[in-house]
Amino acid sequence: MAIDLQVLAPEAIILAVVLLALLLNALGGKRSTAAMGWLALVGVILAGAASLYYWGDTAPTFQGMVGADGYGLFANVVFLLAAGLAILMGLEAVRRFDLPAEVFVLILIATLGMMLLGSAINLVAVFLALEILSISLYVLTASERDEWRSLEAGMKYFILGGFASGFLLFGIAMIYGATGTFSLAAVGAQGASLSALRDAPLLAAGLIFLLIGFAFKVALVPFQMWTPDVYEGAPSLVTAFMSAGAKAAGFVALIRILETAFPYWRAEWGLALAVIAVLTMTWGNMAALGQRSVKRMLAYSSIAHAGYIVIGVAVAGRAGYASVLFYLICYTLMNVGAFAVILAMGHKSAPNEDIDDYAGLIRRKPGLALAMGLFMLALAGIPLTAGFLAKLYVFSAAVVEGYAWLAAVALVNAVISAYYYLRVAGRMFFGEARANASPVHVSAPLGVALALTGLLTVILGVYPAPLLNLIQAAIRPIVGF
Amino acid sequence: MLNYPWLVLLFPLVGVIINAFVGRYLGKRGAGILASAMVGLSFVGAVWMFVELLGLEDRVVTRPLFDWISVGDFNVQVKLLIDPLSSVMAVVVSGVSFLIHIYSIGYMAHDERFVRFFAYLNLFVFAMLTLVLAENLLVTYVGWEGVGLCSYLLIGFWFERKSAADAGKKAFLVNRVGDVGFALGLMLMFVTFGSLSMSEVLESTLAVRLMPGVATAIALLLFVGAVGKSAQIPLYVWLPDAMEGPTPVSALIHAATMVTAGVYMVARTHTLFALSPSALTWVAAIGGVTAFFAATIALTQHDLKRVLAYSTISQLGYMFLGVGVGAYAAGIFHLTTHAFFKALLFLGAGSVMHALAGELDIRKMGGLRSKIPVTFWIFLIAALAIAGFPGLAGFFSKDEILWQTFAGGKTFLWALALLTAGLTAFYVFRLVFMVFYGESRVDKKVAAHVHESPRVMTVPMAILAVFSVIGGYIGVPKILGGGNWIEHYLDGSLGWHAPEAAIAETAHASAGTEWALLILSVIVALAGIALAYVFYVRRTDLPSRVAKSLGGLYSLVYNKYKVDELYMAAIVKPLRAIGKFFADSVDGPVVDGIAEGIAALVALMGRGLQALQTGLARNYALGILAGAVLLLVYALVK
Amino acid sequence: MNQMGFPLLTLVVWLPLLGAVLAYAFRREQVKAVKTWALAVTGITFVLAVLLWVFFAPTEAGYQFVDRAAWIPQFGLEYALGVDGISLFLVILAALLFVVAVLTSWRLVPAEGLRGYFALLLFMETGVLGVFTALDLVLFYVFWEVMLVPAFFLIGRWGGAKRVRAATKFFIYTMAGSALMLVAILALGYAAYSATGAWTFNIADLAGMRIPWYTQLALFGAFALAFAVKAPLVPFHTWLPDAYVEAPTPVTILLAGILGKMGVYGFIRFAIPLFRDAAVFFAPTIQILAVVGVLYGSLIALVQTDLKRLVAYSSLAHVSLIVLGLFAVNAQSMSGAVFQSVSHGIYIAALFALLGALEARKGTRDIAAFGGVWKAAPVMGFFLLIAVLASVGLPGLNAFAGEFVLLLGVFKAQKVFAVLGALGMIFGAWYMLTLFQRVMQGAAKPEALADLTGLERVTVAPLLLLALVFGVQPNLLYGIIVPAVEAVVKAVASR
Amino acid sequence: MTLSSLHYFILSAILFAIGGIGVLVRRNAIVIFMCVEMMLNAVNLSLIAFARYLNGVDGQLLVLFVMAIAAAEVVVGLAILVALYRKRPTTDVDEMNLLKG
Amino acid sequence: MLEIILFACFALAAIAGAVWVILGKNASWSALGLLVNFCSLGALYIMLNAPFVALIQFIVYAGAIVVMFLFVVMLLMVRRGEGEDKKPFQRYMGIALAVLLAAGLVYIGVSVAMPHGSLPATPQDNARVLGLTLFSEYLLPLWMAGVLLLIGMIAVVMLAKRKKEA
Repeated sequence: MAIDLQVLAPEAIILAVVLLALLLNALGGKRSTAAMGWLALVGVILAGAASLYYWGDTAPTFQGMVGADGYGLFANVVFLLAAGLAILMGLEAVRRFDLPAEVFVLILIATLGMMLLGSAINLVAVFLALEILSISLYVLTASERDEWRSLEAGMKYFILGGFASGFLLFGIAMIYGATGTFSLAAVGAQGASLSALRDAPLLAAGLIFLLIGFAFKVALVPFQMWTPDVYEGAPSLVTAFMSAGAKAAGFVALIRILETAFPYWRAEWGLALAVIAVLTMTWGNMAALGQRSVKRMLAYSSIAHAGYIVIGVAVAGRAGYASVLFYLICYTLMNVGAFAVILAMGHKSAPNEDIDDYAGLIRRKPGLALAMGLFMLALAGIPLTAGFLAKLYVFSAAVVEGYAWLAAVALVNAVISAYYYLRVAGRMFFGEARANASPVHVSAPLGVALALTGLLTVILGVYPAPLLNLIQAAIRPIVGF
Repeated sequence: MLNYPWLVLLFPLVGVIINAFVGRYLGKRGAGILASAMVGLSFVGAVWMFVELLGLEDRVVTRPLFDWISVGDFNVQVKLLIDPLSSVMAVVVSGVSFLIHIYSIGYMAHDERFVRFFAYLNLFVFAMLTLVLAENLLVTYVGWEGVGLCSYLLIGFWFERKSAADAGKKAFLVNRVGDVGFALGLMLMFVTFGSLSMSEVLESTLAVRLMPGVATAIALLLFVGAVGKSAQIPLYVWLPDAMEGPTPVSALIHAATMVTAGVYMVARTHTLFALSPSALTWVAAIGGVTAFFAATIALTQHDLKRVLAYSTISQLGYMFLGVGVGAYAAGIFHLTTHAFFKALLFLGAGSVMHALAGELDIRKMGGLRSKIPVTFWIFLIAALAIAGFPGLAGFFSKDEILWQTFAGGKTFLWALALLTAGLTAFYVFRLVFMVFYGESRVDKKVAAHVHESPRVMTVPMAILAVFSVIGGYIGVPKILGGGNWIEHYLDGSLGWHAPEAAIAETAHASAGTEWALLILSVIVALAGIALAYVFYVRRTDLPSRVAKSLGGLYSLVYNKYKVDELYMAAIVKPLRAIGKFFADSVDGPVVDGIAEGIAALVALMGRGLQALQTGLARNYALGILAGAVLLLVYALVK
Repeated sequence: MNQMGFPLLTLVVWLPLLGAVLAYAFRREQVKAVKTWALAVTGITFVLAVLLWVFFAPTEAGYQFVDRAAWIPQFGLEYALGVDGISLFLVILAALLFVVAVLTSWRLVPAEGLRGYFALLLFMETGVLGVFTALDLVLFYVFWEVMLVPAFFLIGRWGGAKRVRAATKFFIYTMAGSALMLVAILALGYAAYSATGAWTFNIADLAGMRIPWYTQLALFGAFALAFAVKAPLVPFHTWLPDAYVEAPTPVTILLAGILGKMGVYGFIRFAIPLFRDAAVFFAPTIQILAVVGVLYGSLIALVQTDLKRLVAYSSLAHVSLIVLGLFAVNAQSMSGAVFQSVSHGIYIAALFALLGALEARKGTRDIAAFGGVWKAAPVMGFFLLIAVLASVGLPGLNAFAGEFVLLLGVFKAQKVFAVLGALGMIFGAWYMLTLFQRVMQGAAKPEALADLTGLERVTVAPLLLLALVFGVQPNLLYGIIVPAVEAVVKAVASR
Repeated sequence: MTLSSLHYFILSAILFAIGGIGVLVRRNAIVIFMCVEMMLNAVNLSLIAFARYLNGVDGQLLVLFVMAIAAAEVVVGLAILVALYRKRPTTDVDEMNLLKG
Repeated sequence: MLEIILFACFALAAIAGAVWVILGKNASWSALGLLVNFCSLGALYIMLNAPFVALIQFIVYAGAIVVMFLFVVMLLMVRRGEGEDKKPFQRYMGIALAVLLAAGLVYIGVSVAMPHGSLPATPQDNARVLGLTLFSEYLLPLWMAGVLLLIGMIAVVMLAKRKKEA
């Protein structure tokens, strides 16, 4: 069996940078932090370039474990976007929040896990990639190691993540037991004649347990309960990264697994996911209504968005999957942008996450307030932002595939969500700043990140046609030409 | 002039514009003269048209001005119609207006909003002439509401006084009720005939046989408008209050011109009314009953102008009685004479007020005959005219109506009208005697300054007095040797469709009967005057004794049958209460409550979900386990 | 390309947004310059909008000045703008009212945040103009929703005491109303896709489509809800008093003058022609709501003690009447409704501008605080009088030409509704004259209020003049409105 | 009766459930870690049984990887625990409930 | 038959060990239960012709991991029991759901034809076959496992090191 390392070029670049950075850290000590950040950023850019470079019509695979098809490579870009933004934001923030330099390394490793997860075509690789991603996220969550809440969040994430991994692994085991293989394609071929779930209960149970693992990762009800606590406790930098990247990786892999290994049960998992979608967005939105902490509110909002995105998976089909990819990009931009603002507001031991800390921000930091306003509107799905077209695409997919009711429920949810997003915007623009409000510093890299996300949020909201072309090409390996 | 009839409209409009925008630069005299001149020009034009029309064979002239509204099959053209009816009206309106304008220069001389007053008056003339000359009923409606507006503005001219502002609003609203009826009538008319043009409707009514119900409905809806504008039962309540306005306004708008618009409108659309005998009966009945009803109230009031106001309502009732029995010409005849003598009465009252520093209570007058002799004589002439003293204007016109009513077989209404004639003579001479005869009951302070009005006021009055005397001779009935010229002239407008019944009755009634009735009405009038003399000059203690002996009935009449109170309690207050109820108990708590309730419910559910978020990892794990079990069950059953 | 060979309409729609962006080219301190800039932008936009009228071919049916370009071809979304007889005057009215709003803002808005204020105002103008010109349903929805954003910020930042609550309520309520509309739009596009194999949201393509009965009912319901909230119709109106009252006067002018018309426009442009069977089926229901709105709004207006609240409820009644006319579906009722939409926009703007001037002088909206103002401020009294008279439908002013024709059309179709609607004319006179009396008439309060300033006169006078001109020459509008409306009526009749 | 993968699977399911119960009812973080490990081990049993009765070796390989993962996981978990313990000397996960609501 | 008896013994031992873990009064007791559980499973692996995996099980799990647990228990000196559980609902619901889950899985197990191939496995080759497959087909997962261990390392370094300032 020939070893085609080219297939893993982006991953290899990341790994190389990881090792370099570790070396740098070992040699340079504390002073090397910034250098590590820049190095990581370079690595991310290189890996992105490599992903695009290898994007072609051929889809070579590595030992039947990962496949470098357009789908995976496109997904790489999404993950790298999240990682790159997070690193950019981190360049200065690690100092302000006194985060260890290893954060950059761990972000890279997590990204590596995401990339492998997005490309994995074998359940063993899926499991390992997921664990790489998960474990590095546990550590990242706990990385503000002199803050109790960061550690608490890490601990909770760890326990529940382990619990959920158990299910995922059991699911893989059952699939293996039912089919004798870990290869997604082989599972798909074996089950091709199946119709109802109860025709092959073992395989079905395997699918279900597998779903639980992914539902946990992307925060779907009722596997989402860790999300608010972990997102709130984790350093904002990390939250931004994992809310966007990990969610994207989970969805990308989920689509590939469902579509490659279980296409014959599309209606069955579709219905289950549709119900889950309704529960998820409703839960997320309703619970977000009462939040005072902007960060925690965004955590709930990320649950709600997972609910919207999963609609695209549930309705399946070309439009459904394409809409998920588009949504993930848009969500990455607007969500990371929003967390960038939260990051800018905070200080060591003064996170300034309460909504009242944002009061009158327009007078203190107009640019920051405008950016946050934009992200809030985008998250609420207001037109001329990426958030609107993302929703539009998902909902139109739902309508096309006969799930109009789902779109209707989702839109009612979008209205609920508008309330809490607007509340933040309202407080920033209409409120009076506290007398003792701590100063806000927007560092240059953070500013770049904000400008980038903001601009892209608007551009994608106005003229997404080129990106949509890319996406439609990217899903071809999954749904056929 | 017939080729440029719009000039008649233009002059007052120019007056409005000039006075509204640059009037304050003209000074009082200038503004007054300008306004009067404009109306004077208008009057000249009207007379000119009238004369020209006389010389024509076909006395119906229409002059289109411009297309107003065209929507699908609904086309309204602004077009002027000059025919005998409108030409007479135009002359009367512009003529009386002209005189009153001049009178106002004196009367309003000391008012700070002098210019505005004349702008309003000009606007009124414009609107009234529009109403009169319009060929299309929707344009009539424009004038109709326009005069209503001016009435509103002029009643509330002294808007600092709450009573004046209230009265203006009341006038507008009560008229609005009628106007909506009018508007609905127009809509039904359009749906029925496909047009609102007089000439087209006229043709249709002559050609088409309608379902009687439709004709009745249209006629009654239009009549609702007339009832509002012409202050008939049940919509008369605004007119007495309208006396809050300056007296020239009362004279012009609330006596001579605007309030007669209803009569004019019924006459204008008489072909339609003629299609529905039941509608006509309603008109006659309401007219007759109103005439009597208002006259009874006039007997008891102490406010000089209010007595005159009720008198106006009563006289308008006569006019409706006339048109209601199909005697359209008689109605218009009475309208004309009434314009003269009622305007004169009001101007006289104004002159009295002028002399007494605005005093209106006749109990605080008396003995003014010598102090303001010109006013006295003029007032007396007007009183005689309205009372139906033989030879004066009111005598001929009122008698024509009485006769036609009798001839039309409406004996009960005739009797009522005859009785009313007596009451009229009584209450009008009650005024004459209480104001000008007997002891002076005038306040000492005021008495010192009593003076005759300036010439600018007395001359117009004198002119009107002349017309009050001779105005009747345009309609002297045949039995008195006259040709009843006006009836023949108006035939050009009103002769289209005289109800067969009325014509038949008239033909059958003998000249003897007519004479008898004539004499009877003269006797009644004279008896009324005599009784008033007894009550208010000879035995001044009688009125209070009679009042006491009548007890409750008197106080009921004195309180105007408490109709205002009734409307207040039955309509205004309940509607406001409903509004209050809607505003306080429905809109906020219920309608908004449901919307807010949904929001609150969502928030509550959110708090419930937050409570599930306990912060304990093992609770969360339980959630995962529960989800796993549920999904597993799903896998087993699906 | 259109008859101009020049994307005039695109320019009209986007010029304000450009102006909004460029407003930040001024420095914070250049207060006067920013104001002038806003005035210039809205003014030019208005002039360009009037040019649309000048070059409009009244005899030609269908949309004119159409600008089309592919937007998101993957979804079949088009950038397509155009006007017809129905939308032309709404566009011009909108452009006019934004000029009025800028002028009204002149003194009202504090120097702080001025650029933001005018930028938002101009942004909103683009949204509003887009709503009236978009021919692609999704594009329409985009404008429809995006317009809420500047409105939200304008109310929330520059409004009265309870402004944040009012702004949020306005935003959420309207958004909730239109949420389902987006699903309906998508479903409609999909229906077209299933039928023809190509995605399209262009209303011209969608209008002729046959849609199954139950689908129609659902889709119409979704559209109607959005428009019923916006217009608003009872019982979806409760955001209105709060928003109208709390918003700063210029925004109230826009809310009442033009935003409500978006709901009306939505009915006649989308809900009725796209779902004709459903529209006919639902017409009685909506008409009953409208009639209830007329009477309910009037009765509530009767007992209000707050200047703006009173007029807000009057607006509810008036707009309900317009909707009543729309759903009688004949040439008169619908033309009257469109005409009345424009004329209501004119006089309600004047009314709110004057009430705003009163409020600014007295610092309160409580009617009881006023009285006898006419004495000290004759011009203000005169202006308010005309505005009030226009509002009560006095012939010769514009509302009459709309209301009478509208009611005539309703009368043709359902006499009872017309009679009930006409009752609104009585109530209308009642509460408006009560307002006028209690503010302008009666004994003057000790402190005399200043009369209108020159700027205020210049702001309001053109509106009143227009009210008069359109009252005397309504055919200026009807000549263009009627052919477009008749096309709709014919389409519904031929369903 | 001969053994088949069924018996091992049942045992595996039971052990998995017991491990799950442990996570749900115990509050000592270390014990919870142990229970998570037990769950993974339970699955391992299934994997090996399936591999045996499918006559394959993939299952065994996955088990090897799981062991590696478990080791890494435990290390990370214990590291977090130690760091937490430094802030507040407790291993009771119920006391880690600052973040909630 | 012997196989069955052995299976039963080890299965019971494994379950007993598992129950011991969750009933153990404190962490050190539980660690011993865990050891029993792990060893029983290792024994079962041998029965399943997976001696190499069994070996690793004994060395890595029973050896390294349990020792590490004990080490941390000692390090943190957690002697204290947990005391009464204040959340009975959590406990009973948890047990009920877990039982349901197990029951569902068992039901699934008995209702399908589970793999029962009887080909003689080749324990002699076990390690060789594993090794060959590991370094060919499973090369990437192997690398990934390496990355995982790297994470563990970084985590310990990062979390455990005391801050210089502190």
